[in-house]
Amino acid sequence: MHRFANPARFLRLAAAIQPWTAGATLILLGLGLYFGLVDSPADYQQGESVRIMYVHVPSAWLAMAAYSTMAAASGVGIIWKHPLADLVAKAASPVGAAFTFVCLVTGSLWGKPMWGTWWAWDARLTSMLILFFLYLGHMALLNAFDDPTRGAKAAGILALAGFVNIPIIKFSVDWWNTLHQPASVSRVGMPAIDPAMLLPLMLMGLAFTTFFVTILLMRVRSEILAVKVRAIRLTQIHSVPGSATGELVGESLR
Amino acid sequence: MTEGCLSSTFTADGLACVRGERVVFTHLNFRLSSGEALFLLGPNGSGKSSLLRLLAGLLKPAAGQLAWDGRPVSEDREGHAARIHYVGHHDAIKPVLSVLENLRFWARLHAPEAGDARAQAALERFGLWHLREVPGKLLSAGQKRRLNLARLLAAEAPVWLLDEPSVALDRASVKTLEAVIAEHRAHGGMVVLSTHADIDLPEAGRLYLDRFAPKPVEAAEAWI
Amino acid sequence: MTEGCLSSTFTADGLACVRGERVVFTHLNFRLSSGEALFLLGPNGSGKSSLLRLLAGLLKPAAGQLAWDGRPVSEDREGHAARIHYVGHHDAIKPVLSVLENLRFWARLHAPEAGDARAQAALERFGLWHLREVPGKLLSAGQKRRLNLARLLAAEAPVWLLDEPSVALDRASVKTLEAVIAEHRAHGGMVVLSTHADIDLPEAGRLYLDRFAPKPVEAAEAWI
Amino acid sequence: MSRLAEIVRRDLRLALRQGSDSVMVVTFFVLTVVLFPFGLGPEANLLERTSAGVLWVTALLASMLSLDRLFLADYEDGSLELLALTPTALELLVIGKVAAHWLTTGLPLIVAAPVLAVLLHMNADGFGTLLFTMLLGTPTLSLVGAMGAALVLGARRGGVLLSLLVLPLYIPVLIFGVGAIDAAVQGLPARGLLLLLGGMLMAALPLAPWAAAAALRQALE
Amino acid sequence: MSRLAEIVRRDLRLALRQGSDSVMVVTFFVLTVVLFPFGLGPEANLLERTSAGVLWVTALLASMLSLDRLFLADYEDGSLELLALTPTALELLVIGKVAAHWLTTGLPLIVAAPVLAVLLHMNADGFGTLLFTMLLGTPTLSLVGAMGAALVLGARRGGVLLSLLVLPLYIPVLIFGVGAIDAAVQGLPARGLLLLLGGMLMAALPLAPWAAAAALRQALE
Amino acid sequence: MTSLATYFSMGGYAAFVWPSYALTAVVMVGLVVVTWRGLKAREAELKALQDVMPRRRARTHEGQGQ
Ligand code: HEM
Ligand SMILES: Nc1ncnc2c1ncn2[C@@H]1O[C@H](COP(=O)(O)OP(=O)(O)OP(=O)(O)O)[C@@H](O)[C@H]1O
Ligand SMILES: Nc1ncnc2c1ncn2[C@@H]1O[C@H](COP(=O)(O)OP(=O)(O)OP(=O)(O)O)[C@@H](O)[C@H]1O
Ligand SMILES: [Mg+2]
Ligand SMILES: [Mg+2]
Repeated sequence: MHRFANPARFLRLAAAIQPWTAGATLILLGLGLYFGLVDSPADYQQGESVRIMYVHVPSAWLAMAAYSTMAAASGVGIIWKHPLADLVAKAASPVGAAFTFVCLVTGSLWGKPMWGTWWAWDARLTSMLILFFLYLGHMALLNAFDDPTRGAKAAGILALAGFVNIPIIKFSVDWWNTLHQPASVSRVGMPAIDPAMLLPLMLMGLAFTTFFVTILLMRVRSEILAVKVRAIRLTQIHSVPGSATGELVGESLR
Repeated sequence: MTEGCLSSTFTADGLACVRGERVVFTHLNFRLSSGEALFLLGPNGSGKSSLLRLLAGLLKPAAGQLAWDGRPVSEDREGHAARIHYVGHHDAIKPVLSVLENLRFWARLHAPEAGDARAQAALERFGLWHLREVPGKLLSAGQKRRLNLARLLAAEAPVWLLDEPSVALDRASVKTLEAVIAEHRAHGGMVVLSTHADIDLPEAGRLYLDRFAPKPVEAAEAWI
Repeated sequence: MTEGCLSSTFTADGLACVRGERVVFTHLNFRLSSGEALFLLGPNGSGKSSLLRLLAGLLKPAAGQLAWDGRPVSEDREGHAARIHYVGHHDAIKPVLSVLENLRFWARLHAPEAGDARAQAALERFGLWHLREVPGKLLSAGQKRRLNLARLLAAEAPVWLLDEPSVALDRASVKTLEAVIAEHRAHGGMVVLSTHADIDLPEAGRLYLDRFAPKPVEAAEAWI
Repeated sequence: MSRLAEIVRRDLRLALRQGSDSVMVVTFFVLTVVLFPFGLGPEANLLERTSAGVLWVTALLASMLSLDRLFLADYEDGSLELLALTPTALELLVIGKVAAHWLTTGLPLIVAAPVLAVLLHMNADGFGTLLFTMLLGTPTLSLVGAMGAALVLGARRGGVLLSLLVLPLYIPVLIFGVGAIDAAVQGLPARGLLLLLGGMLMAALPLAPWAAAAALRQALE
Repeated sequence: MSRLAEIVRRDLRLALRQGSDSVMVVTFFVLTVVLFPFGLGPEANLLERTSAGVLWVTALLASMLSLDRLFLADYEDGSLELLALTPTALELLVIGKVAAHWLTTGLPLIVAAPVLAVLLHMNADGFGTLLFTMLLGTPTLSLVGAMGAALVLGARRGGVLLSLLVLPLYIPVLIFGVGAIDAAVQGLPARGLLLLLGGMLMAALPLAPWAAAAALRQALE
Repeated sequence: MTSLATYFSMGGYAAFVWPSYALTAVVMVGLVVVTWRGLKAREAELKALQDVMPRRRARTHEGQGQ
């Protein structure tokens, strides 16, 4: 039906890109870990605990980037009815949820020595927790329907509506006086951070991004195959043995 | 089928319907003009109800196009909704509202100025006027169905889409329904209805839905 | 009506039914023996569904008595329930269970030892075996009704109470239903069914419910 | 416009005649609030400090529980598809239904709130702000909840799934609502927080009906 | 007996397949408990003092929320009348459904409770008693709630608001449950209160199914 | 040796730093494994299904083979 969706081309493209992103991930991760854990100074205030930053901040970025990807894909799915877009959204949400979880836990682990508490009900922390719940809601909604296409549409609407949370996470530290660090890397103008710490942070950020792309491609491939499997299953189920319309005639799937 | 001069046309061109990731029918065409009627026939599960929902605009076609007087229906969804009366498997009757309140609500939504006179006439036609103050929950199956059909007369709409309308009706009521449909057609209305029972509509077209079932290749590739 | 020798009898004596504070019918008698069938006929609202629910034990009669082999049914409600298969307007199909799971549950509740073979045979008989793994939600109206009817064959019960069983069935399925009922009667079963459509049951009795409508005086005094 | 009025009128009539919803919600609200003194013990001091939070959390839950059914009855009895087929935009229908819902549940909640505040020994300085936050907050709850209710139509286990979707989105209303009351009780200016609540209502007013209507269209497929 | 097992098995299967009610109820439980710090403010001291009350009130609500639909789906799709027509006593059916319900919701609640207790800074001395009260209390909630759910079905036909009877019946469970935990935290003996909870369960075990079955028969007329 | 020990002690923050990295590693590896397994399972399933289809065709429509 949606011939223009052309998953065959996507599958080919994905197969071609994937080794490169996977390789890049490994190299970047190696470099990032080296600079982060070995060849970077301890913070004059926070001491060695600052090294948590090299996993905490990239996972926070990725959590938000994955949600943005999901929302964008959902928008494309709703407006242009491109079925691949729904699959991208579906593939992105567990990955995003996983990294939101990592951000929450590493933040907690950092908070204990720095603020003296595992958790505080501060705006950024809270909005991040809400992001986690939004991911969970998205996944639950996706799987709450018997008809997967229906689940994809409902979850898409939720993803778009929940997008208002992203700017709140991003700017909560500026809007409200909070415990959490204000932006020091991603703020306008020069980053207010030591270059020796900036380098591993950037390397890890890139590594997480390529990792995300790799996993996303794999998951979308997997979802496409799942759709094919379901389509064949359905024709088998609904073909009445013996009736003219029901026989499983035809070419194998491309 | 005859064709009038000032009449409207309702056409389907290469319609395909996907439900639950499965192709139900493809390449379906028809053309309906004012005063005409179309029977949807076919065994259980062949897609009659699905086609009616498609024609109503509740489902979106996976391929193909519906047009009214040549203009695609998708361009003006509300305008299309205003043209349509749909009677499905569900009765949409609120148990705590009386028969008259139930009907009047729908009549006013379709035509805010629709008088109570019209609702009364519709109820009388379907033999429900004496039950007008009975709450919906006390109706028998056939009485509910008749109340649902009374919507057809309570406000005007050129296209009637009826999904097995004679279910639960006694014979006298089936006769009434046939007469009501005949009048509607005489006034230039169109009717599409699915049925397994015998309903007598003179000169109605017949569409056998099982003939549009997809070939398995198409079916297996529904999506891709 | 013919009467067997070793057969059971199901009798109603002076039954009256009150629904929503209104008398629907009074002074209704019938007698049904093994192998016999009874059509309930009458216009909408005459009390066919109410009578079937009464026979099933879901409603209690306002007056009169039901008896099985002469023993009042009210004395042994569970024993009576075990004798009965009831097919009403609702399909009782769980959307998330597959066709087979849906059927098997009812079969086992009626007869815990009922084998899967029986469920399979029932589904095959009603042309649903190939759909056995489809969730209930995705069935069309007629497929649901067929699944509901398959319960009749999945476990044994001497009395079948069918409320408009042919609704939504295509013609082939109506034929199957007729054959299934004939076999049931041949094995000594009883059938009571209401219908507005044509169902072909040889030598079935007919009960016109409108004849038992209360006279207006009685109706006015129903309650007091 | 007259169509909108017609929908509101019907929903009000249904709600009143079914006797249940609005009375149920207020009763739930009252009972749950009354549960807290049982749960927390009767110390006036503790109750006072928790009063704003308890009132708002309970209002949130009451609103959510009653929203669960907002579209469900119409969906199940086939009214929803007929509503979608009237010559009215589905967005308008959603607004009508939300309005009726708020009139039958939000409004009684607001009326009941000050009484319960007294019960919880809330500082009288907070009463005005309490009313104001509820007036601004409960419509937002109804709007956001309507979106959630539309999304879960046809899902397995709608009710609880709804809470998972909607509660996270309710949290900001809760935070600002309680914050404003606490500020007022402590004699601080609550204006900024009230403005934020108002802003959220303004944002939800166009967004939620749009999302709900889109979800309803999906549900009818 | 095998029929009872069959009913439990079906209801478990339905619950799990429908996107697992249990997960949802636990999510509701967690989310609502998480709401309280937003409402009450993050002070550890305040949270600790309110923790037992908050946990029990929330458990009550979670149980009520999920029970609401216990018979409704079966009633609306016609399964309930067929169940009443099987050669099984309706009381047995009720017991089967309550058992399945408790397994899918009460049990997960009990598992989640200690985790949330940590989040609310509850004193570790109270943990054992918390678990124990929940173990004794949640089945009572399920039983009483089942009665309420059955009454609601019948109530649609006239009698209004019978369901409100249920919440007052929940209150003793709440009081004794919280009381026992508070006693344990303060190092006082909680045994008497636990016995009272047990007694209530013993009373509900035969009474609630009987009442529920009677209400269901009414609903089917 | 001591230098390695001081390194791993992370200036006293070992109990916070290493779990952070460990969790991140576990999550990343877990994602890879789950995704990879899923992909392989679906590939296998699809292949199995497609193997069935042409055979059926060969039986019903001889001569129109692959
Ligand atoms: C559970 C607790 C925490 C959560 C949920 C959390 C969340 C976040 C998020 C979402 C970001 C990304 C912001 C952006 O890119 O704009 C971030 C960045 C950051 N976090 Fe945390 N955080 C937590 C605890 C901490 C702690 C305890 C510290 C250190 C004392 C910390 C230090 C930082 C730093 C330095 C950044 C980078 C800021 C920037 O350059 O933009 N975080 N955190
Ligand atoms: N639940 C109910 N409560 C009260 N009265 C009812 C109820 N259901 C039906 N009635 C009333 O009882 C009468 C008989 O209804 P019943 O459903 O038995 O009729 P029926 O013969 O089956 O009609 P149909 O052919 O339309 O199915 C009707 O007048 C109806 O208004
Ligand atoms: N909500 C749904 N989601 C997915 N698939 C569905 C849905 N409803 C029906 N189907 C499937 O679509 C096909 C067509 O169903 P439809 O209801 O249009 O058939 P029908 O011709 O009306 O049959 P009947 O005569 O039994 O009413 C059926 O195979 C059915 O399994
Ligand atoms: Mg149909
Ligand atoms: Mg009937």
